[in-house]
Amino acid sequence: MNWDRRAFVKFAVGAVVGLHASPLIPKLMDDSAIWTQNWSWVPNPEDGGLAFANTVNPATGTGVRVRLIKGRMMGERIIRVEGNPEHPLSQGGVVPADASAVQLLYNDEVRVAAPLVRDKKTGMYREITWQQALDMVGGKLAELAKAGKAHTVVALGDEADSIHGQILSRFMAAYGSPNLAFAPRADDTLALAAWALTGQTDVGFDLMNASYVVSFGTPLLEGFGAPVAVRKAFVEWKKSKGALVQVEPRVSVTASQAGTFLACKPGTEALVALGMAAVMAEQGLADESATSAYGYAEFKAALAKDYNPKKVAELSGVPADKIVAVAKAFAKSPKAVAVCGPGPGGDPGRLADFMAVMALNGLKGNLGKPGGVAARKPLGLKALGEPANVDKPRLDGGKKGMKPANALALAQAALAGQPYKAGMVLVAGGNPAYAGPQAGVMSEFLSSAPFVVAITPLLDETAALADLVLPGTTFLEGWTDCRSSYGSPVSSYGLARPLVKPYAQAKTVGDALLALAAKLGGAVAGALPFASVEEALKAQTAPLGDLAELAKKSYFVQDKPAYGPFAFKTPSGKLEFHSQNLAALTGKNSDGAALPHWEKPAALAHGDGHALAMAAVPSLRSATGFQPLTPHMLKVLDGNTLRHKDELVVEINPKTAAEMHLAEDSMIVVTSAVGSVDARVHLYAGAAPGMVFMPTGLGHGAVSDAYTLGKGGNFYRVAEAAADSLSGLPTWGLTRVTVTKRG
Amino acid sequence: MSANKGEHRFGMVIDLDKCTGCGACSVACMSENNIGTLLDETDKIRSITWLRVYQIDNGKAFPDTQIAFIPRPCQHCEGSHGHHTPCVSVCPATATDYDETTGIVSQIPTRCIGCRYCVGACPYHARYFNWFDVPWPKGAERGLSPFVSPRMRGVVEKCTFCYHRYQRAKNKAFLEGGSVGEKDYQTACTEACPSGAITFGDLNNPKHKVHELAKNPLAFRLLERLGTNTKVYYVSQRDWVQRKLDNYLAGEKLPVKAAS
Amino acid sequence: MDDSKFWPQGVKRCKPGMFIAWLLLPLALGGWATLSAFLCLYKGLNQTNMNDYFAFGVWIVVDLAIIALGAGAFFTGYLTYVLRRHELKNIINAAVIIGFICYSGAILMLGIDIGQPARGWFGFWHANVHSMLTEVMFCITTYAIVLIVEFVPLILENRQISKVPDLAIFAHHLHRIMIVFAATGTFLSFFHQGSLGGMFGVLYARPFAFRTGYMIWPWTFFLFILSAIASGPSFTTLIVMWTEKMSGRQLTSHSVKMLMGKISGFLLIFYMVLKTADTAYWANVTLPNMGLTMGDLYKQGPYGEWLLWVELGLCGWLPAIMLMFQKVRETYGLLALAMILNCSGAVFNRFVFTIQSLAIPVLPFENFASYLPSWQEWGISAGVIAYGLLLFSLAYRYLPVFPQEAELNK
Amino acid sequence: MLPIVFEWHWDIGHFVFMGLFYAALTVIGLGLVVAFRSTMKDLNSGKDPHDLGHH
Repeated sequence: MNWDRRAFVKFAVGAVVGLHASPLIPKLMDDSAIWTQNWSWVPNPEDGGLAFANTVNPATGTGVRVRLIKGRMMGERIIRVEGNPEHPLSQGGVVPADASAVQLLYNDEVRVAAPLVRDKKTGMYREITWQQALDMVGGKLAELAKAGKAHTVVALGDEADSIHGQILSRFMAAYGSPNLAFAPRADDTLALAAWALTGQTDVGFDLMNASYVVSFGTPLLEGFGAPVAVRKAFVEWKKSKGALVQVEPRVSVTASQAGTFLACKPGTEALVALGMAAVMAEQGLADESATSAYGYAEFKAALAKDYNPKKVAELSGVPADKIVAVAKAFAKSPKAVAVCGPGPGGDPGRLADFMAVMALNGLKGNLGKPGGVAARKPLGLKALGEPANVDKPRLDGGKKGMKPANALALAQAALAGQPYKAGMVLVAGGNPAYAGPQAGVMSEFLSSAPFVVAITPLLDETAALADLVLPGTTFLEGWTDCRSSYGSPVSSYGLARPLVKPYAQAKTVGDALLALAAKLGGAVAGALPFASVEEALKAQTAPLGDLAELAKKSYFVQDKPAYGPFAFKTPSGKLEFHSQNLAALTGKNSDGAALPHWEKPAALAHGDGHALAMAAVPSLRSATGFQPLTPHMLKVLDGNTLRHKDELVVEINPKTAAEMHLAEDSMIVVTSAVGSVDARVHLYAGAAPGMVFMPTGLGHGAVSDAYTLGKGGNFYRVAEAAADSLSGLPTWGLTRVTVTKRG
Repeated sequence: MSANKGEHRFGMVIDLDKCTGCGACSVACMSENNIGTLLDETDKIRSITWLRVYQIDNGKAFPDTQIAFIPRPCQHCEGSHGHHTPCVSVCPATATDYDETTGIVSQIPTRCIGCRYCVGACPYHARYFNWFDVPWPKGAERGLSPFVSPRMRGVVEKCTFCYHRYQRAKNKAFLEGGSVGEKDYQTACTEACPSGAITFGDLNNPKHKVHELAKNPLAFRLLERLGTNTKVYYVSQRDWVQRKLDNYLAGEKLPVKAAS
Repeated sequence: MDDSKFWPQGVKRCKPGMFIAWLLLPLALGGWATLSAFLCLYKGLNQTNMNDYFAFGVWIVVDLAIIALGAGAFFTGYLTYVLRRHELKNIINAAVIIGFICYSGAILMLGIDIGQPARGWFGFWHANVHSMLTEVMFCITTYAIVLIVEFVPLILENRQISKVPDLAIFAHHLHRIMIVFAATGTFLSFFHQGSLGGMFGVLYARPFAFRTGYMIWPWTFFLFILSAIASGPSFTTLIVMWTEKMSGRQLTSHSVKMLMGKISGFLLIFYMVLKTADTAYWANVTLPNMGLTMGDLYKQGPYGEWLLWVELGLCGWLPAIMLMFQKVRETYGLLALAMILNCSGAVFNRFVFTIQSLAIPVLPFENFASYLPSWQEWGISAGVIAYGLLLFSLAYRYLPVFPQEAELNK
Repeated sequence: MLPIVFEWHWDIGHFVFMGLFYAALTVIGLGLVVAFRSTMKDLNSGKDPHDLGHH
């Protein structure tokens, strides 16, 4: 056959037909379909055996369960943190910070892998070994001690009660420095308030069994205590048709869920409590146990004079008839409780305010009763032992042994060199450069201190100012524990154990301190006779049984609050409206100073030309205090909080905004006496007029992860912390600010 | 509501009066389903949140303002005749399907061509397109679940009622004998909710809690009037919240009072 | 450089230098489009400003618009070959080329618009026959084949190519059975123009787009066909008129243009009656059933009722009535104006169905989001226009597109 | 698209849709084959293209 045109055409046609008849085309299509799934940069998570383990998230107090996958290549890894359905308080629920905890564990870009030395000039980090790091810190400490300057070492911790906090306390005391402060907590204020009135320090609110709850600015549904446990109680309590009254200046989630919302002027929540107390006292609605209490007559007279509903209405903006109605309902309800609590933004609160609310509970006579205020049963743990007293003046002027110290005052005194400058700073947990108190001062303090050591799992703002960064752990990879959450009526203990190998060279704070103590030897090593945190925990939890068993279960929770006669530990042995304890502490006994009373918040007292009052927006979607904001939490921040790329959005009442010629999305600067931040306006009808509400947890800079970097502004840079007149603790519930347009 | 030929009709009842807008459901969903984070999450209309929690308010001035939250997973529409789900009926490549046996609207990202017609068809904005390659941070792959494949860019994804959990539960039931019980198959969001606002189960099964809950006269569905025939019910005593769940002409919607 | 031996028999064309200078415009636009396409394919669709609320953007608007305007090819083909309106042979070549440009351009654009271009064929392989989009994909692709078959003989008629006997004979035989292709094309086009409308009409959860209908077809199915065949002939004629202005040569007799105008006009009147009725029914029955009023859908951002007046009034009824008058059709400028309005109406219609449908939030608590295309999106859109300019310019220069040209310019 | 793909349903929708699709493809294909065959025939019989009466 000739290879002519005809043959060619025949061949071509035959080839096409043959090709279609062969399986080649379907095969190629199949292959290309598979090929379209080849995206080498999309991760392909390794499969393996699935296992579960219980633990507890100390940051939220939630009992959690962890899913582990054991694969051949990647080894054992945690893929998920979910709720532990067996945990009696959290019953399987979680909050965003729990559910996204894995994101802080597995992120090589922000984890500290090895001890790092920071060059002060260039800011560059250099990796060293743990041995070198311990030599470096140990050498400095020994040097300072030799020069008689041991007391100039300042330590900042996160949780005083945790095993790491206790080790830190013992370490500092044995080393010879009184300058140790932990992150301020409302637990301390509540303990002081309870101590002032009852002599007890460990109390909680039996919300679950209360039929009438009045909350004075407490963000019950936005981060109060152990948030999951509170929600479980809230739902139970809602089922039994409990009533909730919310007193605060903003329509919060709690206020929206409340049957009655008493919108008060900023800082007057406790004033309303006293107004209610006045109604109860005047109308004879106070419980018998109250009328026979120490100082009742004096209190009643003070209430009638200064806190009658008319006067309270004038100052607080809450109509007098509403105060009377709520007071009566509160008094008549069989199980009513008044709650005070952490202010938004982690504010520890003012002692006078807490005392006013506790006094209201006292008038109601609900102490020790179901649905009232409960004294928590001791856990029966064997504490590591009271740290030795250090006979040196504390930087913040606090009295010997008086706990807790005010971190802000320590920093301010050290900065001023009054009475002396800091010789070295040890940050063992927390992120004071970001969360303060008063981030600006803390940052300045850390930058100016001669040598700063930070033990942290993340390259955070504090790490960015430290001379030596030691790799810390998260709760998923090291031993740690936590105590009863704020406001909980039952005592609980949570224990977290390492579920996966620690990241790179990370060590827990306690283990790092124990290693340092061993290095220092002498009294310090003697005060900490443990080879590891695990051993210290073994000693501490011995009364609860075997540590390994307890760790596997991960919690110990008392089954119900301690009901029954309330054991008053006051000098009078009774409930004291005139607090002799407080009088002894403050040295003021006259003019009603020892009575529950209301003081105008310092932030409102001085105008300084700042027109508006600023407060934080409480939310479980954002992070509070030093807790980091995880990428997934950033994702669920509501649309209004993250409406503009990288910009902080603050809430302002539409009327207030109109008066200031501001509209939705207006670009503004919020300035306080201590700092300023750029923001955009969101008109929120639920914001009290004359106020600015700012979300927390944003505005991370320096070395945070790529997602949160530069998003929004930092509340703690603007919030002004002031020492409470009674407790001496820093509070930052309200700040005077001016709002000016920019751009 | 048309009867489902299949044996199950998995659905959800969300009590809006219990929801406190904490976002735990949303985050639990993200960790369960390997949802990543974009470098700019301020851009909410490109960010992937299978279960989004909307905040609504009653539009009144201070202090009468009230807010509420509406968690919005995929509503798993059944549609009318022949499961005429808005999205399933428009997908040209059969990358999303209505499972007749479970009533779950599935999504097969590896078959999706990325035309986004389904995204446009869904009035709930429950469908998300991967505009970006997910910028997983270094080391993050250790925290990813092997039960759900991470998606590539250019495809659509959405809530599947944690279908992989159903498959696992079915396999387990098969191996151990017996059937999938109410507790054996729960979505990640249901488990996570600290208020217990979400109830999940088989709407067809009288033994499941959702069966009764969905019959509550205070149970409404989102945009019910469009005829999407969804399987996610919302319960609220609050009149203004009920009103926000659908479109009404002036004077059309009368308050529904609690049955009890 | 002399390319005159490639010109069609008996006509004159501009100097090569001038022609190349003119081509610089489409080539420049093409460069912009190439860069945009590269970015969109390499980096993904994050290069656009589309988002989960505007799942479709300017590309789909351009796609729908050019497919509607390209309907001149199938409808003129239908009239010429099937109904044997022989005077239309004088413009059918132009219609086919424009159709080919519009359809192939649209397919190219869709290839970039989908998130996974490598999986584009899944629409065929895993076809969901209940989807209007599947119907569109099948019909557009098949009809593109028809258009190629219709375009090929014209290419083969180039003065040099036709010298090859095999090709000339093949072209002749293709022409001989053109009625088969024209009829198939009509059938396919009819369905996909309809399915494109159906795509929006079936979105029963999108009140702005949803329409009731007949059997499985929503009214938009029929309305899109009508608006396409009403505007397609106008668009073809407009392109011819523009080419006449550019080249300074008369290409078809005015009577052909008038006929095209008349066809457009009558179809447009028919379309407007139905469209007006449809809008009234939608506003008064369909929407209230969903708890909405028409006002609810025309209050977001820039999407006000003016859009409705422009689409139905200025670009709908006005050109329809204008084209009814012999006087208007006789006047070159007025005819062009009426046709421009007619085509703009079709484009407006495609725009509101694509963009406004998605822009109007359905959830009562959802916020309105705005959308403006990115430069990459404009680039690709400009690229399709550039592609059209380039192809039509080449075709006009080298192919015997207009049978009357030599005669009219003697 | 082909019966071997597992989404293929033997239902009325598929019959109508695929039926019309393949019918259209067949018509186009057959049209091309006819044109092609006629061309071959004419070429083999040695016809001159200019005799075919160009339009």
